[in-house]
Amino acid sequence: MLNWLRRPKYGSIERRDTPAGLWTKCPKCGALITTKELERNLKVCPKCGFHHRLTAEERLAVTLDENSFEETDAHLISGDPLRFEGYPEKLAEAHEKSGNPDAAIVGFGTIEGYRTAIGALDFPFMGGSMGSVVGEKITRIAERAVEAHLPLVVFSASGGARMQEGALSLMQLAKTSAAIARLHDARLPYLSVMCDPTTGGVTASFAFLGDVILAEPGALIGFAGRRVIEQTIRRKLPDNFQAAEFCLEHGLIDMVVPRPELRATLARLLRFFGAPRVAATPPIATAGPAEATSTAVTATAGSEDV
Amino acid sequence: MLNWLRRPKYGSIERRDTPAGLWTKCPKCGALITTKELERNLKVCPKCGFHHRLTAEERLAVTLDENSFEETDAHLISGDPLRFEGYPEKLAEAHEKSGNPDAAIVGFGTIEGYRTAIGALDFPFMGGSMGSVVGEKITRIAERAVEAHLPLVVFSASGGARMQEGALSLMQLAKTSAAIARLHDARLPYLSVMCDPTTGGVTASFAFLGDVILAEPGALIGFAGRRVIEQTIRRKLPDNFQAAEFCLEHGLIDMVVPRPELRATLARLLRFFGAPRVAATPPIATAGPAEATSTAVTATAGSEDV
Amino acid sequence: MVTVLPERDREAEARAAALERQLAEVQREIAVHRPRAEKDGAEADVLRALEARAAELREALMQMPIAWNAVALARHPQRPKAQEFLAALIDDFTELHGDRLFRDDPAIAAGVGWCEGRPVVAIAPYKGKDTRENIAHNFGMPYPEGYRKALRVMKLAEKFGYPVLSIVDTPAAFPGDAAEERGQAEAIARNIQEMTRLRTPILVVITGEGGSGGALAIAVGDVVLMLENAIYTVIPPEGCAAILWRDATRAREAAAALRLTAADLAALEIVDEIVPEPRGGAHMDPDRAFATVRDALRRHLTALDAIPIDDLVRRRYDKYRRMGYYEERP
Amino acid sequence: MVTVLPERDREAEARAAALERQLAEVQREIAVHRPRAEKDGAEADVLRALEARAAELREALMQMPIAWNAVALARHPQRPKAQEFLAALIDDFTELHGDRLFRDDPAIAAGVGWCEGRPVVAIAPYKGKDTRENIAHNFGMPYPEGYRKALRVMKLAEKFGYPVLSIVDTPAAFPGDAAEERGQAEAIARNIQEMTRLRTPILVVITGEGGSGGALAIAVGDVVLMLENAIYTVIPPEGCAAILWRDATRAREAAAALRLTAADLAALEIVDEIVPEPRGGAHMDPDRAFATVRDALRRHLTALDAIPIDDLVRRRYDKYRRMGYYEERP
Ligand SMILES: [Zn+2]
Ligand SMILES: [Zn+2]
Repeated sequence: MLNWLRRPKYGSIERRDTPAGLWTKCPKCGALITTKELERNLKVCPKCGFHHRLTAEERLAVTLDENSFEETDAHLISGDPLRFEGYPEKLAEAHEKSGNPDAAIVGFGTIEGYRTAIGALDFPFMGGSMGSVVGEKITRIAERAVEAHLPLVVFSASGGARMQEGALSLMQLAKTSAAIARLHDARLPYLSVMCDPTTGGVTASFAFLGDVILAEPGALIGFAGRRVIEQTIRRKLPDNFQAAEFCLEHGLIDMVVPRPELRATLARLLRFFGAPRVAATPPIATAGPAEATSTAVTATAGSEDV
Repeated sequence: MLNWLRRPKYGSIERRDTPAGLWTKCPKCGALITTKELERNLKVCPKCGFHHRLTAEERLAVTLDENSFEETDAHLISGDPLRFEGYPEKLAEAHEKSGNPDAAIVGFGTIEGYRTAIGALDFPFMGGSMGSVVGEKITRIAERAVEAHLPLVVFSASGGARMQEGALSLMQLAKTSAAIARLHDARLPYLSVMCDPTTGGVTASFAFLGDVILAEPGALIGFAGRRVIEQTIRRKLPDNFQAAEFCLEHGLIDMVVPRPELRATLARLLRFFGAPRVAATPPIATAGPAEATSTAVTATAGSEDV
Repeated sequence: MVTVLPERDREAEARAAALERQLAEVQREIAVHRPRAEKDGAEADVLRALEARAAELREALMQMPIAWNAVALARHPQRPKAQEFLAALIDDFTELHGDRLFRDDPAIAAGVGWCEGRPVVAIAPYKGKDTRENIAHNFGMPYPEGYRKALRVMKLAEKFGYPVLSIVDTPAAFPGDAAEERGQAEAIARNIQEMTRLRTPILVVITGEGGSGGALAIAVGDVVLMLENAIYTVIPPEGCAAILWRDATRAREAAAALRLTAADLAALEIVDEIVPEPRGGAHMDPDRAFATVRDALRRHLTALDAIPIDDLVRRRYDKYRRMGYYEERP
Repeated sequence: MVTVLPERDREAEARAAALERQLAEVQREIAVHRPRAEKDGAEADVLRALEARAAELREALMQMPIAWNAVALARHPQRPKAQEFLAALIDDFTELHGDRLFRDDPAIAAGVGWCEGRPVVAIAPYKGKDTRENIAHNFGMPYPEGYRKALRVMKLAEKFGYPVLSIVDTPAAFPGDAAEERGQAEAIARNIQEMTRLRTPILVVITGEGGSGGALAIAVGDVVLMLENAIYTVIPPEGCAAILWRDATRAREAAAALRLTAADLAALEIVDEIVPEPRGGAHMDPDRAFATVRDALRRHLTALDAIPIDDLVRRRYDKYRRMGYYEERP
């Protein structure tokens, strides 16, 4: 786990100074980068451009204007409807590891002053898998966007549906897609951002239903897993298979946007699609030589640890 | 020109006995068939199944119930809006050759008792090309179908837009497509039947906009011509390129229906889509050992020769 | 929102596991005795007794209320295929082909016909009866163009206000590179979304395998029926076992854990009604299975007739809106 | 319905043909004299005189009111490309990619931005500035996926009620086997149909070549502007000549016969307004050309604002409904 934006309890986002002398090794080019430098660069490798994964909190922090995030529906937690062996333990472990109660954070905020509903999946929490809580949160924020007449931005990062909730997790595909349909019917914009990795049930529902679909460079995007496909077709797949750039070429997504430009791109699109502008404030975190001061976005609800 | 259904003047359809001893050579298998036998077989080669082309009148005759056809808009004739060299002469020649004033016949009729608006392009008239008259007739019959709350069936057979009317013929693509849109908006069924050949501007407008798209076996269906494509890609194309069966495989049309089954298939679809049934009468012409009696479908308008 | 499922019948599962162990033991003995019996007729009576015992154990196992029996029946090679249900339920069927974009997918059929005297648009993935047919129909695993064809005919149904009847029996959307390239995920997402708001009644019958997103892409409906021994699951039991225990052979346990039977799905309120099958499974008496489905469809078609379309679409939304299980901390 | 066009200016055509013959003669002489002049400098002054004469004739030819001049200018390699118009007319452009089905077609660009302070969705086929770029953009000839991308963004415009601005400069839809296989005709027909009923204003500017159905697939609109020297034709003059006289080199005559100039198209009421170009063509002063188009767009955007959407769509239907010329016998 990375710690520059670790939040000690869910419902708030906090940034901390990094202890000097910590290094991160880039898994793509192998370069050793100080963790501080990597963080300053929005976790994009300054040598090769590799985009390290962000947690949901980090994602919101680098995207939203400072102090603008109001979390909603933070109090939803998973049950064990199937009495699936080991599931409660897995949930506890994931909560412990990620600090989150489940794999999605949703709420409202502003991007360069443009107000929007927003959601982010949290990959460290059971691979960002969509069970009932993730489905319900995405559905609720879509419904809240309709009510508030605001756009919706969702950052996806998920291995797919959550096996441990069986067919109930499969039904989250229908529930979320139906809620997104209402957003479309209300003529509100929905921007979907696919981060590494976005696969399985999340691609087969809300992630692919955006008015505009953006992706980060190199993000893995696809329905079926590489191994299953290779077993089926009995061939090796090319390296770039299911990469964001591959999807762009195949006409499946609108654009591949490097992380340092993502916030501005979203703001430009929100402006175009008529998002109300409430204020122009600086982002929580920006690329460049920012001072790592302790800033916090306090949530409106659910700041109690579980 | 074939003569079993030749009509001496447009506006009526007539069937005549064939003089004994006339033979037709099948261009596909080379078999010599008596013209009478070929006609009895709806002009499908009994040896190899090759579908000989039908004129618009023949098409209506083998499709509609006896005495059911009421022609509309028969009085429309082409002008020469561009003062295009040689066009008036070409029109006169085509009229002479085909007996038609232009390349489309439209009206109302019944198929196995199911009432429908109907149109057929006439390939012998300048290659079934769509100029202002063809565009206007298809548009009018679509509008009449909306008014009368009836389905529309169109048989296409055309080389494309009519060059001699320049951009005006191009605009018939927009006009006819708009009229078909109104039919769709009125929730009325539109069955498009592609006959050999259906290419160019007709494919790029009403022919490809059917709720259901049928085609005859072996019919050539495509936008660009084979020669142009071969010049562009510098490769020979396979024999079946742009054949109806090729289009079926590529998901572009719904079904390939041999001519002897076409009437029943259309009737089945008309029944399904709620066409009103007025009477069950025999077809004008059927496959099988029919007596070649003289029958006529008299048009409601425009039976005056020009 | 549903409540938590009752505990699994672990006692039955344990008994089934014990029976299985016994069966495996008997089979090992059969393997030892058979060569001898075949060679010189010696111990032929021993072999006969062992084989009778094995059959007995198999029969007993099939009577156990365990999920794996449904998996076996849902995948049974003799189980009536979706196309057989289609033929039995739809009169005067006319198949329509193609997505009007790329290709006609032979893994899924779509067309128009009459069901209980009503014009309906029908969808059904096709499985083969033998290897050749299975290959031709890609084992009932659609490509994106199959889903797009299905959506096209559903839009046709919407245009005319005719009900959609979707017969579901597919192990999965095809997991191939070309399918990914052409947007398998997009096609499934699009279908699911459009089905949640299609302005015409949708009836779904899960007759065999309901395999994850590939099934849901044709299975969102106002009424979802499920045959008694059909299965509906977010992941095949083999895949689940491979992930959970790195051992695909533990699929029986995974099947139990996934709660993929009709009874489970009805309890989870994902399925509206269970359609009983003839004793031993639908393949024991296909005609009776068809008749039972037909009766259920007639009932639901009539009931749906009475619902104004705006209400219908709202109800459909509300139905899926409720699905899921979570807790809310104060 | 329009009336018949006035007679072609056959006298001018004859004079142009005479000038052409003279030019050809001079060019033949140049061909004879050049090697000698290059070899030993002999007759260098003769060559200079001949070349001056050729330039004079070319200039005179360009001043003639004949259709071929428009063809030459519309295809002029220096003529501003659709992407340059796009860049000049749209502020803060964000390109969107892909048809969400098969491929992102580089022959046609689509995206969102601001035109005269209004949010608009823009479409433009891209031609290259050199061979490499031309190949990358397939010479501005879209595949079906290009048209489907365009339709997708038009639907986006409709969702938000934003005007569509389509900048048209394409010789044709790509005539290739793969394009046919993926439904070139279907894609064009679909676009044309959807554009006739799209519930948002559509403005079209034909800036260069308007090539048949491939152009119309992005050129159905409430307002269709056409640059003074652009062309719009049902068939390229070369193809027309090949069919009429089996001689593609008689394209000049065919160009005259096809009535493909802005003036002709305006007289036929297919084009609503001619946008004047700088003297010598848009490439002589691109910025002025852009500014003139921008002024016209501003005017029309404002005018379209005032029309309720139902009226707008009805007017659009009526406009295309009237197109054509025929006679009615009593
Ligand atoms: Zn690196
Ligand atoms: Zn033959």
